[in-house]
Amino acid sequence: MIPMSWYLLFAAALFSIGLYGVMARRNTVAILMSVELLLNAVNINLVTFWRYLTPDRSVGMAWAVFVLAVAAAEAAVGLALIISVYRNRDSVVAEELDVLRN
Amino acid sequence: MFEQVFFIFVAVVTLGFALIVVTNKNLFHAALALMGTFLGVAIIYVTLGAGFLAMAQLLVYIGAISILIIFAIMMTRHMMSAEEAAFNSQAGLSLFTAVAFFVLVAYVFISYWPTTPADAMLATMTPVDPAILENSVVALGQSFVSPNAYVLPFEVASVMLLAALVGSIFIAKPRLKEDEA
Amino acid sequence: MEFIQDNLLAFIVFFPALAGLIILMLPNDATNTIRRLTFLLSLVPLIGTLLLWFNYNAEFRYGGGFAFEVQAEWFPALGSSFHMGLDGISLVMFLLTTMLTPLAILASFNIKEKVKMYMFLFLIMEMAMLGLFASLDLLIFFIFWEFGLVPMYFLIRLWGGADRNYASFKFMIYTMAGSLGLLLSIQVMGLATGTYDIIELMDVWVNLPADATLAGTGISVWAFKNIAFWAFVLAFAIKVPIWPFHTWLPDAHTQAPVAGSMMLAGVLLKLGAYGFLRLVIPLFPEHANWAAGTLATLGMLSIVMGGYAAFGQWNFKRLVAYSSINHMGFVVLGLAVTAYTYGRVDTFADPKIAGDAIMATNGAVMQMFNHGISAAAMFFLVGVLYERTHTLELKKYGGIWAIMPVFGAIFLFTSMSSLGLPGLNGFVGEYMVAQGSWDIFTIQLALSMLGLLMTGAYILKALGTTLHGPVKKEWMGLKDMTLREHMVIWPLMVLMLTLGIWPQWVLVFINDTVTKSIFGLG
Amino acid sequence: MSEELLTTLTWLIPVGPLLAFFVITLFTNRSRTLSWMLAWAGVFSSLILGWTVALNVFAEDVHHLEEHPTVIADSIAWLPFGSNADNWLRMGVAVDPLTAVMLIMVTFAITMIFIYSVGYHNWGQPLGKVLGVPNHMQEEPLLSRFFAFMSLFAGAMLLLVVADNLLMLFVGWEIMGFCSYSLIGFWYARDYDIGEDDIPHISPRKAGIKAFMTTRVADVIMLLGIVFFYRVFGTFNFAEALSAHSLEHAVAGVGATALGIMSLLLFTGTVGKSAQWPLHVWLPDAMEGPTPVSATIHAAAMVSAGVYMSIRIFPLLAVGAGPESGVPVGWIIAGIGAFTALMAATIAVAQNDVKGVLAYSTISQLGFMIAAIGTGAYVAAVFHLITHGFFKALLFLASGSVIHGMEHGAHHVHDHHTDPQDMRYMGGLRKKMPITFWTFLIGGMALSGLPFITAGFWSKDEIFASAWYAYNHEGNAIGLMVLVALALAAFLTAFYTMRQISMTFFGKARTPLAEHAQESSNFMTFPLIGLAFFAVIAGWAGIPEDFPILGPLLDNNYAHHIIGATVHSTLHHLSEMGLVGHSYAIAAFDFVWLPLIASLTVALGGLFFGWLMYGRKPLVQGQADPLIKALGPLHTFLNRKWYWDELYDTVLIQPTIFVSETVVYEWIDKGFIDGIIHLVARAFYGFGRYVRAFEMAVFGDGVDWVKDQFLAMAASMRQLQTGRMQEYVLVSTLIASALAFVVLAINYGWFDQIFQ
Repeated sequence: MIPMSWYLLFAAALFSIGLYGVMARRNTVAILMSVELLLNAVNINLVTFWRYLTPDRSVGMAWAVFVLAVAAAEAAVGLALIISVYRNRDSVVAEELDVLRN
Repeated sequence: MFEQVFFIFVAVVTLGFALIVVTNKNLFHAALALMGTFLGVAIIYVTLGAGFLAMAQLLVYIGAISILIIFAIMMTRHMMSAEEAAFNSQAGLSLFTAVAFFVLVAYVFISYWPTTPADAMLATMTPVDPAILENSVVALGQSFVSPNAYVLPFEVASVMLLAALVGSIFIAKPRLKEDEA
Repeated sequence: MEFIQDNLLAFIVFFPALAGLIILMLPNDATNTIRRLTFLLSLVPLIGTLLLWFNYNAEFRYGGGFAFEVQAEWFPALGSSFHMGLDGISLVMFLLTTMLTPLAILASFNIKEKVKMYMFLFLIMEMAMLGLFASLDLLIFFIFWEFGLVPMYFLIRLWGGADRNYASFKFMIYTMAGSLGLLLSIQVMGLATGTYDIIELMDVWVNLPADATLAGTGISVWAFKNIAFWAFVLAFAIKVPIWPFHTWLPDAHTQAPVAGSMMLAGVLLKLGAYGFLRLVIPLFPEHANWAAGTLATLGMLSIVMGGYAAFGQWNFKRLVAYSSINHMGFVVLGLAVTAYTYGRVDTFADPKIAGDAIMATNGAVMQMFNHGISAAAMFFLVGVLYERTHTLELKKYGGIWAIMPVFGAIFLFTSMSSLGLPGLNGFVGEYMVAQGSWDIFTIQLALSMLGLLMTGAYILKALGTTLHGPVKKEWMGLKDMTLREHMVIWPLMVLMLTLGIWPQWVLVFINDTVTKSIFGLG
Repeated sequence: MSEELLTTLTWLIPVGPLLAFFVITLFTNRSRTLSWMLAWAGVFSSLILGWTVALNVFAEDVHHLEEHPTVIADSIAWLPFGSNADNWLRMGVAVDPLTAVMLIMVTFAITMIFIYSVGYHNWGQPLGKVLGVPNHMQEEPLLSRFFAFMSLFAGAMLLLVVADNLLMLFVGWEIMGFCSYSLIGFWYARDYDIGEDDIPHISPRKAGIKAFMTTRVADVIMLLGIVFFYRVFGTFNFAEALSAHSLEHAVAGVGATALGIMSLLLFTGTVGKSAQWPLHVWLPDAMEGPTPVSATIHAAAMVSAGVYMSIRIFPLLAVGAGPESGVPVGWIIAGIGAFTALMAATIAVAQNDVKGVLAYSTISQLGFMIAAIGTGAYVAAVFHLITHGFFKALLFLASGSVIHGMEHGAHHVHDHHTDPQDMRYMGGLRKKMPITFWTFLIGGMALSGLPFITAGFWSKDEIFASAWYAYNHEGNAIGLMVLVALALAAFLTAFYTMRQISMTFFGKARTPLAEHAQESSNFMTFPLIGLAFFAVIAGWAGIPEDFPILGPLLDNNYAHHIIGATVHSTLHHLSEMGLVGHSYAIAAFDFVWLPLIASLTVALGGLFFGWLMYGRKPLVQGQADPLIKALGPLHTFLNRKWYWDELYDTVLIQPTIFVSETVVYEWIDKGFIDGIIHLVARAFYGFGRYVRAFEMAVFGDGVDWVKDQFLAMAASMRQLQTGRMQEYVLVSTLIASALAFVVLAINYGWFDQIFQ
């Protein structure tokens, strides 16, 4: 039998990796992928807590599903953004995208 | 015993894929690794007894999102030459931050929940009769449509998906000439 | 039938707002589309009302009470619910409103600028008026009451005549001042009784022990009832308008666009009288009874002063506006009889007094309906003339009949209805009010006959100065009425004649409600 | 004929003309010919129906009639009122002998008028160009409108006659008022250039308004009477309300005095409609309408309606005037009638307008009837009403024909300044217009009461007789007063009739107009003949049986038996209860010589004097009216109609205008009420200005200061905003982690462990 903390540690690790990717990658597509990792980590936590603490209620599952939906939407929009930015600026490098400066 | 070994194996492989995702220069490979990660997470779901989520994970992430990402990569391919640097200037600090974060979170978890399998069950897992786990998917479905559960978030989510659909189409559609100046 | 019983009322009330939104979505420059579409959409409530009319069945007619009731949770914390329903009186008012609105819209096809906004305001105004007539909850009532002001204000403000700022401002301030006290008293009433439902209030509120102190407030019931009564009376008296609160009316009418005047005189004035009948008298029986004499005297003054003032006008529109005051005076006189007889023992004891009560109340409502029709028609005809001559000075007219024969004949007919010629609708209401108030308010009635005399005087003055006399050069070659104008005026004329010869088809509804619901007789 | 059929026919009597009105107005108004034919169809239908019904009523047995006067009665629920439909207000028709005789007279007169009008408006001549003014010798362009109004008028009159209740009567009554307004003002564009030698006419449209308003004064008061009537009797139906039983009940309820007041309120309506003093002023000006027709309306039909109404409610008047009542209703009614009769007769003496004379003679004759009612002479009043209807209609039509002839002359000599209605410019028309002359002569004789032949003699004699009876048997002073006044009036009547006939027809033509006058078309002459016939024989229906020679000859006083039957039993019962005077109840009475002698002398005397002054040697051109010399200043007074118009204008009309325009509008509304409103408004404005200043000082600057500070801060902060989202993520995560670390440290007490 697997202790709950193992799942949590695994999720934490995955999350940190994703976090690192989000902070460090230059390519926006890569950043997007890292974000997907973050979402997955969160999902694992949700499901874990559901399974161990409240198996008789479907809270965790439900929210996991919502996260899933959000992830899908996020991916779609994010990629669309990337595409259009690429069209307009010929670049997908995050550092160069500083329209928000000052 | 077997379970734990299996879990550790899967976990390690998954994390490895994840690391590839965030480190590999070649985005295409990174994307493939991402698919691997997703797969691993799906397996984790299965070990947690959430078969439904595992299926969803496969369909949505591997089936849809990864493919989407790969398309995006292909559309922007010719810039993704392997020569460029993969990381930006703040990579080092980022690494430190990520590790620090992990340490903190890990410390919290470990200090709260026992890590040895022996007494783990007694401490954490709430007893539940298998029937409920059998019907968990049914319960989930009902909770989505029952007014005193998640019908509202459910609707909102659907609206959001629609918005995302429309929005992404709008954003990604080719601009007219005069906008390109 | 089920559907009708359940939903149609709310649908009719809110359809105009929906239609307004549809109109808003049209492009600004598609004026013709906007006009025609607005007209067509405004026919829908009329059809719905006709449905109600023919489904308002004997059960309600002979049993009293409210038909087509709609009740929904709205503001449970305050004990206010979205409660609507119709009895004979409000049904008649419904018919009046839904019938006049399409005609008014048709009449305002000649509006050139900001057509979309104009039509939108019109539809919103219709919704407000319908809602007020239908509402059985004080809060709802008040909301619609205030709601009705806004479109009218803008109609005058934006499409009015030269002096429109003054007129619209006066109109707004006057009415707001009136409804201020109304709002406060409504709130306190709600606090005191814990309900805003008019039907419940008619029981709970009326039976509050006079010596008790209001829940939540320090004041005694009796003291507050006095305050509230006068607040209500003031609000509605300004709206009717009763002399001496009438001076906003001539300005508003003179400046308002033609269709605006039609609705103002046709329906908005009725809101005040309706408020008296629906709220003041049932909610404050003993006060009403005590103030009936004053009310009757004020009504008499409205008739007489209105008649004289109208006769003194040389501005055509202003003359017609004052005629409204003169006619609404009869409504007030009839309501005074209602107030006097309502809930009195001898009303039930003596069949003759009961007869007076019913006769006068019927007459008041009938007069509301009749005046709505004839006043709207009069204002429309004034507009027709103004559109051609661009003047309202009676002295400038003359000899129009020879130039516009058809218009002349129609105008003669309409004026006669406004003058109260027997055989046309005007007479029925006036006669019934007179019949009912003879025994109770003999002096006031006798004096108001002076006003009736002046009615003839100013109508003939208007006729004589416009139609008659030798033809004037400047009016040569004026066009006679167009098809659209005929479409507006003919329904009204048909109603005038049918109501004058055979008033039953409207009066049975009123009579049954008045007899059963209001006086609980028979 | 069967009951049902008769009832249906009665309903249909007013329908024809009303239908004609609507059809003409809505459809055929473009075709003048079609319109007048429709109008004719309408009135002819009423004529046939009316006479059928009436004759059926006459056929009834007299004693049966006296028991049940209402032969035909039918009604429908009209006005919903109260819970059960039985006590709704009802509208219906009823025919009793009174209605029947009215139907005979009204339908016939109106039909004659309709026939006449076609000729009068020169149908078939070239079409007139100008709208709203008389086009001499040209077809009236508004003929359709004219006949539409005429049909409406006829319909309303018949509605009034067959009405079984007061309210329906009032409806017809008012509609007629409206029609007379429209018809008087028919030539709405006509204006007179003021400054003629004679009294300036007022323009037709003003005359119309005057007529409507004057009668309306009476009508609003009558409306009070109507509501009072219903409140007391609980019904409008004449037969029910005015039955002996219900009247007795009413007296027990509200008292006879109240009934007296009620009858006076209602009688006011008659005063207005029948142009009695003090509301007589409208009728002479009503002559401004299209000559014969409008004039005839105001002679034969409409003004009769007033008297008819008083006769309808006669039992009520009788009770009101009865011994129980505290109001001298009898005196008031008889007084008004007698005074009006006398006054109007004196005025008529000094008029020069051929129609003016007739107008005042009408007022005077109506005074006769009212006076008769006042003395309780029911039958006499009705009888005179009928005969007068015939001969006065005849006289007006004839005078219209005269004017028409004069206008023809004027047209021929192109003289459009001379007034074709002024008798001083006529003369010698006997030769030119023979038919008109003879018919006019018959009418005139009837008016002046030429003994034994003409209708007027018998009806006047009837009035005298009953007045005398009231005085003689009752000691009722009213009778004497009435007798004397009416005798004088009758004398004057005969006199001015003779004067009129002489000035118009005898002697030589005094102007080229009269020179070239010519007889009118058959459209106009035929009705004259028809009416002339009845102007003679109508009187023979009322010859007392015991009248020497003639009485036995006919041996039946139809007037008494049939007309009297209407109220005979009611009044009989009432007098038994002591509610009405005896003279009111009596229908027929023995023949006495004195009143006969009186009427003989006044009639013959008047005619003789008139002949002496005008007929013996008729006026020649430019000769002044001998009466001017004879009467002196009095003549001017009479000629100016006792200055009633001037009096009313200063006392009533001008003050009303002042009150409306200045007092009520300017002073009360604009000055007082709006003044207060504006005062309040200004106060609020002033207050608002101070508040605004305060705000500017305090808030305005303070707010600005705060705003500046924030702007400065923002400017400095802006440096942080690099726009690189990855930096944001990094920083935020760092901070978050740091915070988390601190929290943990506190939780686990690391600091304590460190600083131990």
